[in-house]
Amino acid sequence: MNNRAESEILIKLELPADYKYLNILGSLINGILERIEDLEEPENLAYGLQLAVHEICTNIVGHAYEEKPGYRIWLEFRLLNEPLRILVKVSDTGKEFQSDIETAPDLENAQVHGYGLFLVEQLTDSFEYRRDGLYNRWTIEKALTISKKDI
Amino acid sequence: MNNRAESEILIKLELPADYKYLNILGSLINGILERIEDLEEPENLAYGLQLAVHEICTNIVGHAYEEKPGYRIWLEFRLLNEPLRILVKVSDTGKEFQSDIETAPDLENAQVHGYGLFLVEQLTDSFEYRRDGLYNRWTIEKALTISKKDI
Amino acid sequence: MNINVFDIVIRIVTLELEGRLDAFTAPQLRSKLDELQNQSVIRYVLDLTNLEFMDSAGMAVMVTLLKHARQQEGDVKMVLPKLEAARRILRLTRFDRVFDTFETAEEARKSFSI
Amino acid sequence: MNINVFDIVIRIVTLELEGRLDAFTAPQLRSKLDELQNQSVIRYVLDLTNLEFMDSAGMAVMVTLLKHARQQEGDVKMVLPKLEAARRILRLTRFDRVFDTFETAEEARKSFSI
Ligand SMILES: Nc1ncnc2c1ncn2[C@@H]1O[C@H](COP(=O)(O)OP(=O)(O)O)[C@@H](O)[C@H]1O
Ligand SMILES: Nc1ncnc2c1ncn2[C@@H]1O[C@H](COP(=O)(O)OP(=O)(O)O)[C@@H](O)[C@H]1O
Repeated sequence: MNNRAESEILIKLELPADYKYLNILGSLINGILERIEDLEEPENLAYGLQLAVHEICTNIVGHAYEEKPGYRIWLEFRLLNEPLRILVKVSDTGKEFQSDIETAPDLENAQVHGYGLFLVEQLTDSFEYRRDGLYNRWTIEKALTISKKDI
Repeated sequence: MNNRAESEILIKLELPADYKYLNILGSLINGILERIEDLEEPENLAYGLQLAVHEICTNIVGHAYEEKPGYRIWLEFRLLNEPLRILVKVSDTGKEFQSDIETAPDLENAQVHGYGLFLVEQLTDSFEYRRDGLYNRWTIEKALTISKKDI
Repeated sequence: MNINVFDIVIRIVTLELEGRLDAFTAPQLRSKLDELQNQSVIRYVLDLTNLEFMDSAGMAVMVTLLKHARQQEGDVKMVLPKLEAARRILRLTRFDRVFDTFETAEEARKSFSI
Repeated sequence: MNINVFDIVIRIVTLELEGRLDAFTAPQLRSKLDELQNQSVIRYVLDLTNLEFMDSAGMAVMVTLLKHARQQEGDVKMVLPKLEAARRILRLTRFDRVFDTFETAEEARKSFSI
């Protein structure tokens, strides 16, 4: 099978900003990655990507929308070539993120908060936030490495 | 847990009209149904709903878009109350469906084609097609029965 | 002295299908079957034990094979999936009557008459 | 004659967590733990063997419990998940150093000193 995304593959998902339905992200990401053959460490990759997207979304529900009901989250998943990678954009219309907040947790002393953005950074190859009018835009990118064994 | 969808729960998905990525439907549907507690026969329900939506989408790829690349499918999943049920709308911009086509397969004599729409009908509680401007709209509904044991 | 030897070779090909058999993967199965039909194979066991999902495109490939095999006095025996939800679909479409069905590949193979 | 009896009861509570521990399910765990803390339990085994997914909200509940337990001379021992991908996250966040970790609940329980 040829793993080059034929052109650019784009999948969009829109869901309620509610912790209850964030499990759908994991299902969807697994579904997308399933169709890429010979992925290196597919389990770690799927789990890590799932967790990164999930952390961005729980922050949106909890911080940007302050757990108020009725709000939405928009996601775009893109498979891109050269090198093969997945790009995920997450948008919301909640409070603006203050990027000067100290986000690195003190790993030597376990703490209750602050692991979310740290995990996103650790689990992705690039990670960006930008305010765009009424929208917050979070973008992450992760390489999809194909194992060499079959080549 | 209370299974009443708090208000109306709406999840939207947009994906390439390509057989390759239709597995995502199954993942998404499993993800949605996972969060409904005490479903009666959850496996049969998830499988049947997955198959019904999948058949509508393979028909769109194969018949409405005639397997041409670059087209899109739009899906809306709604959890509704009284009675608890899931409603799925599938839209495309392909060829109009000629609803006078004989779709019931002759079950006594196995045949190669014609099982798709038959399965959709069998696996859902209601099933509708309508042309809407440039769009084809397919709508199915399926009751989500909660098992009585915990009540 | 005359010795006449009649050599009868009965070839039964078993295909174990795992994962998804759908509009995307059905062409892979179809081309595998084309290959076997070119080798004049007419006796098949389709082992669906570990099949997780099957759609009408997958069913179409199975029926096409069945018709072809029976035309040539062969047959296709089906080993039912473990997954009850998938069995239910085979009942709905009466595939469980159109095909001879079995619980194991061994039983399916033994059912071929010689 | 005087007989003095000192009765020492050590209670170790094991919680097996299965499925997802995330922002949606973490409150369920938190309220279970509140209940136990109200009963003055200070020794816990968190058995993550069959945990499928854990996010930072789940971790927050575990750290809160750890701090609370250690303040009262208790402790929380962790049984590592089977899933390697989940273990990797525990290493990334150094949770595998902050908590005493074990491969089985039995080992975790035995590690409590009396
Ligand atoms: N989407 C967001 N909108 C607004 N503020 C955010 C958002 N995400 C994170 N933050 C801020 O950054 C801080 C660190 O986030 P994070 O690392 O996820 O840890 P936690 O959510 O546990 O506090 C949060 O406490 C919050 O103040
Ligand atoms: N989305 C669609 N657009 C146009 N025609 C369709 C569509 N879906 C089904 N059809 C028509 O209805 C017929 C029956 O469909 P179906 O029961 O799925 O069987 P099959 O696809 O195997 O022929 C198709 O052969 C096709 O002519």
